[in-house]
Amino acid sequence: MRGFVSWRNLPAVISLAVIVVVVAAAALAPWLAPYGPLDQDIAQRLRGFSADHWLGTDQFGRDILSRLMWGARAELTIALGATAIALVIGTLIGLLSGYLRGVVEWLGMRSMDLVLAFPPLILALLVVALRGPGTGTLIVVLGVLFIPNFARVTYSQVLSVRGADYVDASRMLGATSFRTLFRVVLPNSAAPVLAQISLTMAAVILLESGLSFLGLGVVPPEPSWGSMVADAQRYMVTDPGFIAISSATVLVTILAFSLAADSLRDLLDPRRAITGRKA
Amino acid sequence: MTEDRAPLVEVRGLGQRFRAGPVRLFGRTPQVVAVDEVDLRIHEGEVVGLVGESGCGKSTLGRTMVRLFEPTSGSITFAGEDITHVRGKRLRELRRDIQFIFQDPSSSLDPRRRIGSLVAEGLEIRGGIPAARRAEMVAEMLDRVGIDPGMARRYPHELSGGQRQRIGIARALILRPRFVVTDEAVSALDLSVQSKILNLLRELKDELKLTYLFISHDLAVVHHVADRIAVMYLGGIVELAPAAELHRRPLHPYTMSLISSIPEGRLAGTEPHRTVRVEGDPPSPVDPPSGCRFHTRCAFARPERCATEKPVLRQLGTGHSVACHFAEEIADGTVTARSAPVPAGPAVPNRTVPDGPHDKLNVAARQLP
Amino acid sequence: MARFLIQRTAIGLVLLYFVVTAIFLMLHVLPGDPAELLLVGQGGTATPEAIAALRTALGLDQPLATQYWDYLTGLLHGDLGTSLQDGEPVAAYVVQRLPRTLLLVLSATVVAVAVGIPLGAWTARRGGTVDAVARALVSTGIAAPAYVIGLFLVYLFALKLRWLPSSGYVSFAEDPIGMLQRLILPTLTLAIGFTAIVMRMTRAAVLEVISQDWVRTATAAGLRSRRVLVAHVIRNALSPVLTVVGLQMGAFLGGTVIIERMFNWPGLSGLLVGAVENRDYPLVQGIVIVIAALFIGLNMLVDLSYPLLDPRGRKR
Amino acid sequence: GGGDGDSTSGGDPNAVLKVGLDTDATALVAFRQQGSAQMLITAALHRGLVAYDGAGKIVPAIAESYEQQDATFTFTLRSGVQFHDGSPVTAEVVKANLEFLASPDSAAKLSSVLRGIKSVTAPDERTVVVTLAGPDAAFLAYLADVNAAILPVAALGSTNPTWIGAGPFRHVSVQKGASVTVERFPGFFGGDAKLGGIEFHVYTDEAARNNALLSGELDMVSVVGWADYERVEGAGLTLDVTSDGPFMFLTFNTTSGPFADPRVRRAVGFAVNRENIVAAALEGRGTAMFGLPVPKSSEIYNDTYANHWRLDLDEARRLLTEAGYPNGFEARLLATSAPKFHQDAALSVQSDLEKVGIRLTLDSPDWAGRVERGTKGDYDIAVYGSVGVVNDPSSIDQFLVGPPNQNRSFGFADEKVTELIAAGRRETDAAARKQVYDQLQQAVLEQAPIVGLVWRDQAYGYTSSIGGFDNLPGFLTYESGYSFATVTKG
Amino acid sequence: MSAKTAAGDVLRVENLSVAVGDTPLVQQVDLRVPARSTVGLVGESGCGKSMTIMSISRLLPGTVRVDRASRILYDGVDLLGLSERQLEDIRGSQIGFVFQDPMTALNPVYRAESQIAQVLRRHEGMRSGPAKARARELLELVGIPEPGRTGKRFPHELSGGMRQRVVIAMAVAAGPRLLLADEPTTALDVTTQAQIIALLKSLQEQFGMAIVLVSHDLSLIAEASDTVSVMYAGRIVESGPADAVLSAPRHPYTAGLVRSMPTFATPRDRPMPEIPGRLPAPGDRPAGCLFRTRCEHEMPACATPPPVFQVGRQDVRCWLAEPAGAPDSGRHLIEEKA
Ligand SMILES: Nc1ncnc2c1ncn2[C@@H]1O[C@H](COP(=O)(O)OP(=O)(O)OP(=O)(O)O)[C@@H](O)[C@H]1O
Ligand SMILES: Nc1ncnc2c1ncn2[C@@H]1O[C@H](COP(=O)(O)OP(=O)(O)OP(=O)(O)O)[C@@H](O)[C@H]1O
Ligand SMILES: [Mg+2]
Ligand SMILES: [Mg+2]
Repeated sequence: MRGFVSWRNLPAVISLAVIVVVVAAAALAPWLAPYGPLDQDIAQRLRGFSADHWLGTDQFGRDILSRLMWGARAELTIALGATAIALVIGTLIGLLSGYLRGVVEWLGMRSMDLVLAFPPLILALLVVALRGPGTGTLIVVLGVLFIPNFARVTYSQVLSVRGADYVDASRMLGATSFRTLFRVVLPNSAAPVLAQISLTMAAVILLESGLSFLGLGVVPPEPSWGSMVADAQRYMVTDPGFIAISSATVLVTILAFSLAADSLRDLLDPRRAITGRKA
Repeated sequence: MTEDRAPLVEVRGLGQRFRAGPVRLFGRTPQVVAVDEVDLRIHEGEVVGLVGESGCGKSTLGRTMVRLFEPTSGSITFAGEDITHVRGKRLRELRRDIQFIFQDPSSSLDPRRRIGSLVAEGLEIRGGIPAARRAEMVAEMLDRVGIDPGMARRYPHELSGGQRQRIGIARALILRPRFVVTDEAVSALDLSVQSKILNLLRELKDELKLTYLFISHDLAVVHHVADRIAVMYLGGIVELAPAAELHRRPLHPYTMSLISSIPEGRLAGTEPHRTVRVEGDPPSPVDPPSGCRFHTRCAFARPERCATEKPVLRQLGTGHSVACHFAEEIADGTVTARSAPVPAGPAVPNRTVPDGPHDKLNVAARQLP
Repeated sequence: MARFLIQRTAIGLVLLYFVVTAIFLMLHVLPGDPAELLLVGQGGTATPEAIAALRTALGLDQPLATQYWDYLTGLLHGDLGTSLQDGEPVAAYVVQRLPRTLLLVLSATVVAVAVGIPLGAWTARRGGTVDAVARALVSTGIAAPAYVIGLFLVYLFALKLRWLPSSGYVSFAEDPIGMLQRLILPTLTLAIGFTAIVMRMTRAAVLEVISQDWVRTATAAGLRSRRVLVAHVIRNALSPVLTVVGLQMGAFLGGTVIIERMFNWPGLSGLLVGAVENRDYPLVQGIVIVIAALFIGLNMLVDLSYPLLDPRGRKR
Repeated sequence: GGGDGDSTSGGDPNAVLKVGLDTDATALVAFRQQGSAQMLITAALHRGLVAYDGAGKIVPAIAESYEQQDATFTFTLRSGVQFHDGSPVTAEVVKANLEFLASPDSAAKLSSVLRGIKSVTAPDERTVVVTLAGPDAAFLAYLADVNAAILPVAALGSTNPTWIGAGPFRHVSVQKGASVTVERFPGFFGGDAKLGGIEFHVYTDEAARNNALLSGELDMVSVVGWADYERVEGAGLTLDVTSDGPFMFLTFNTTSGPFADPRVRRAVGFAVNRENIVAAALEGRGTAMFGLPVPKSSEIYNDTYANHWRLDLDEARRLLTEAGYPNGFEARLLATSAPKFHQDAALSVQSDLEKVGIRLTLDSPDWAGRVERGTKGDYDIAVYGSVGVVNDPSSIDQFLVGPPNQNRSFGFADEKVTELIAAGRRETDAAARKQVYDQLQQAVLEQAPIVGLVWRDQAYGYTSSIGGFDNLPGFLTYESGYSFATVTKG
Repeated sequence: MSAKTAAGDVLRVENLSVAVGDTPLVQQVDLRVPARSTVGLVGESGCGKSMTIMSISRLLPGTVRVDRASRILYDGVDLLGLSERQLEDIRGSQIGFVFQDPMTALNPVYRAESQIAQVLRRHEGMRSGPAKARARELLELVGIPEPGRTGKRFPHELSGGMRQRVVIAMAVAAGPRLLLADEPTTALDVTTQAQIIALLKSLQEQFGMAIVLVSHDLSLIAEASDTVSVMYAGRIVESGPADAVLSAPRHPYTAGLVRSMPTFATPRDRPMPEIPGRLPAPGDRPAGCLFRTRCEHEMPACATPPPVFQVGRQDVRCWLAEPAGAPDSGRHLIEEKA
């Protein structure tokens, strides 16, 4: 294998760099952010780029850079939280449905159909109306919405893996079903599931920003990217910098996560990783 | 063989059916009868070969015998114990004594684990062996099958096909089983590698006092390895004979056709034999023919009997059994092939190809730049 | 086939039942009283008695179980109920809005398919720089939130260039050209991400198929490369693309709120959001049922089409 | 109103006016709804006994003339007034309407203010005599509200929309949540409208609405987004602004918690920076409100009370200390996610009150949740926005007394205030009335059940081809639909 | 330069080298295919058989490059010099191709007869109807019973043997003069295998085709071909008449292969003869003679790549075959092409 940093891997490298920057910004926001994310200075509202406020200020005169950094926290918390929920539950459902078959399979996959048949928007609307908007609510809603994605990917993976001889080989050595499931089937089904993680992170950020745009997102004044774009939209003509910066942040981050997913998929693709004879 | 000794493994009336398609609420769910009432006894230290066409149920029989499948009918006895339906812990314990070597060395090795850990897995599951001792045993076993123990940290894809098959063998044999089913263990390998693996299996057999069921579609390979050979057709055993005898005196028309299909070069050293060709393709196991399964393709078939009555496997000489109504008659020539044996394979209609395309072809060829 | 249809329909109905029940329960535990909202929601000062009277008139004072039972029996008779706001039949609203949502979804689908599939196949075939650039664009298309795309399109085409109306809807009968003009921007907004998805899927499927042996067989038979691509590669790559198209269309059915708002396109999503805001229970339920039924039907269609695309699944 | 004196006569008599509404006219069910969008449509479809003219003056409508004698009003109906379906508007019809409005469970918007109607008689076809329980200075003003329109008897109490009226336009079609189309009603008693018809389009998205106006999709919008004033004016469109109509204020849960103490409420009054709210929530398109929601034009306007509050953090802290909260406290601030400016105003308030130690957590449910919490008192302090029903001083009543609702502070009840309100309503003598209201204002500022924040500008925007439209002054801005009867296009 | 040497040759492959990047997969392969004859190409997996015959119709994967010095002369025309479009006219119409795995060689979404018909439409200019009719005739020709019904089936509804017949029908549909068959029977059962080989032979007679038959099965090649070339690690190590090469192999590798082939004559009580070592991967093929690391006869001369010597009726690339004491005489030396 040649070095990771190569022309071919450029998208992967860039996306990784962006993710690192976003994560760092989120993690170090309390120390790096030049201003408090909630500090209003209405006299300085909508100032555009300046030496004091590199990325300008919003309608309350809050520093956009600082809010983007703190917003990254909310964004990543939600993306990670929702993805974690979806990953754990979805993978488990997919794994059990694919491996155990029968009733479990039927129930597992039909319940996923149910989630899918439910318009995601209405689910979000209802849960937000019920629990009130906020990070926790969003994590739950988005987590539930993405369960089927993981369940289906895992399920189809397991279906193809469970027939493989090495699964039988493991059983043949006296492995318990549990061991076979988690030591053999799961690791071998993992590659597309892992790629799905990054993809889901991207999708969650996208959806979260959409929900924030509709006023269903993170509770103000806590910063979130989606609500920042929604705010900025009102000043699109007068303050194009605000919308440009905030929507570019969303876009670039989502892009980075989905490119990372692509690269991850390629990287984990056994057909690429395992260079043996062609079948 | 000495029939009086108690066999190590015995299957009786073993049947294995699979669902062919989704469960139907109304009517019968179509089924594949992959293995149909098979009787087979394998004695300690014996190698029984199992040959037959693709899809005839060899692997299914092998897998059912090692309880990778739950049999749908019949019984399996191992060392006097009825293991037809053992489950859970007892089944897992049984895995020590009964092992399986898979056909495709690349798909039967978990691509994500190092070969050392693959070979050690059986020991690990079995438990009670300290890690250090395990590593030692793995090294010994790898060495035994001809793999440098230094390669233990490699992944399967970094190995050649022959090496991978060795890992499969090492993994199965490290548990010191008494009975091993090898399912086409050498079919995927090249000629020069194949003989090495065959030799290895043979050595290990002597050394570890193994008993094998050796599955292969290649009669010549089986002939070299097995003491007795069972010929399978569409789920059932049609002939069972000592290896040395089968190709010399095949009794079942299907066995004859199998031997006839083998290219001349491989038959070197055998007496001249009768050329018997099968007709058409194997019928579908979903809807197998009535009576004798083979009658639809058999050149000797007598519809009155063969299409209605199912022949049973019957002894015809020492250790030689056959499931054919007319085995004796065919052998002594009383029953002859319906049509003269087709010399050149399929009936090629005797029609001439119009000259058109050829002329055009030549013109086109001339016009090439 | 018939068996398959019956089985799928049965499963679909069960799913639908669960959707109905879930939505019913969720709605009724939501804070917000429809009767109160109707009377004081916009600054009125109705007396508690008046609110109670309205609640009775709307049947909201019945026990939940009764309401649920009544609703289900109504449904079984094909009655989606009436809106709490104005007593109009829910079905009428749905009939009015659904075609517009479908119009939007279908036109976006047509664009996505017509552009995405050829482009996906082409980039997969070309490889190299074309492929890399296309992949970057595709990822951007998928990553770009619809509202950003929409804002940009409106700003450019409606406000700056003044080529197209910024928003609104007129019926085709009324003003065919006007309708088409108004369809363009929302369609594009929806279609950009969708096209990207279709393209990505096509690319992946084509790459998968292109290495299949039968493609080599076709090439070895001397077929023209274009024909190999169309008749053998793309033809065999359609199944996964269709799956994605089906899923995405399903997602659009109830998920185009932002676009509907942005372009003031009176579709189903907007109505749904409004209905939730007003706690118009029957209306919400009716719309959700219709969307879910459509979604299930769409999936069924997609499943039904697999055997058409690939005979291997046909008989079993 | 800015459209006064427009003498663009004529226009295209077949022109269709396209109006963008900022909210959904959810349902025109016998005037249960009171939203601005619904009022605009109602004003096009319906007429009451009296109406407002472009300057906000009460003018005769279905009633040709009226006489007042203490608590008795005698209306003489115009002859030949008919509903859109051709049926005549008789004294009996009017009687039925007024009785419906006055009945306690009518659920009509005006029912609480018209409850004073004791009896209605129709001595003849064209005469209606209304007797009130006592003198009511505001009675006519309420009758002029579009929500007091006279409807066909069948519509009264119906739960279905009420389309048939006696107004200048009649209903053509409706698409829920999307549009309402009306056309000229040739039998309108006030003379034919100058437009062929009006299409009302619901444009809940502010940017979409403004863009539609700017790109010529719409002729008029009911609420121009504040951020877009410059763009609208810059594009040569008319921006017709009212600056003392809708307003924002704070309400409190006065039954429990720190805000039960008037001193704490007063402290809030001194702590909020109203200019910040104007800037941040209203884009500068508003005016700070340092007293009660009494427009300058009101007869009870008093400079002293209008400038009661000021930004004085020390005073606020002093009051808090006095109330026993020297270090402040924590509480919940209720706003809503839906009209964004509620939330923005709340954010500004939150930031201001933090400075005096009141740490607020924002609760921002959707509108339905907001209404329920407001009515149930599930909050500590809340931001709200509203508008008076009429320009009469009695408009302030609904923010201080009456059944619990989100307009007023939860649980607030003060005998003196209640008494003064009743007195103000009764008093018909202007000077005496002002005195009562002065006392009321003083009492209210003392108790601070509500704390005024800002007046928010309310602008109609329309193209230059539109003539004859009037944005009615003060609280009457949403009654501006009356002028659709005279609007011309082209 | 040597196109004229044998007028009867349909195909001459000269000095064919194929590589991926810097890794040679096939090196300096020569192959002569006389008209109407069958040329067998044997060798173990990965030795480059497929690469060799795929380069003939230029079906190599994109990453694989053919060396500039190579020539592939079909009827005297160098195929390597043709444009893709010109090649498309030759493929299928003059050079037919049969691949190893009939399970995957047919497009699963088209009926058997239409897959054959597409070739006819392309090369014979036939319209859909007549093409299908002709396709059914071809199905009959390749021994498919009830061609009318079978032709309407989809590939997955056919058995492996039937599918391979369909593939063959496609390959011969336009009456090619050369048929390239890459392990056409490896995926099939023994009984079917024999049928397919018999079919190929009979078609060869009827159509007058030349066949290049690739296989790893020595016995099959022996039975079916006139001449045989044995490949090892990307090179042809021995070639000549089939009976000569397989009954009296001159190259140690060929000899080893022949010995390790299990037959009924192989003694059952002794181990199978083996070839020590393993096939080198394309990247680490030894310098000099490719086989020397596994060869029991290895000698100092083997460090230099052996040229081709003619011994008896076969050509052998082994120093053992060098006529005694005359390494430079060049008498038996067939010129190495640079
Ligand atoms: N898990 C299964 N489910 C359904 N049918 C099966 C299953 N396994 C095998 N079959 C069917 O049972 C029959 C026997 O298959 P089996 O694999 O035992 O044959 P085989 O003799 O080993 O063939 P091969 O030489 O191709 O390996 C075949 O028709 C096959 O399709
Ligand atoms: N696309 C490719 N890129 C790189 N190397 C390749 C590629 N395809 C094949 N090879 C390598 O080229 C060598 C020759 O391959 P080829 O397919 O010609 O062998 P073969 O003799 O046909 O073997 P088999 O019997 O397995 O078909 C092998 O070592 C193989 O690993
Ligand atoms: Mg098998
Ligand atoms: Mg090959």
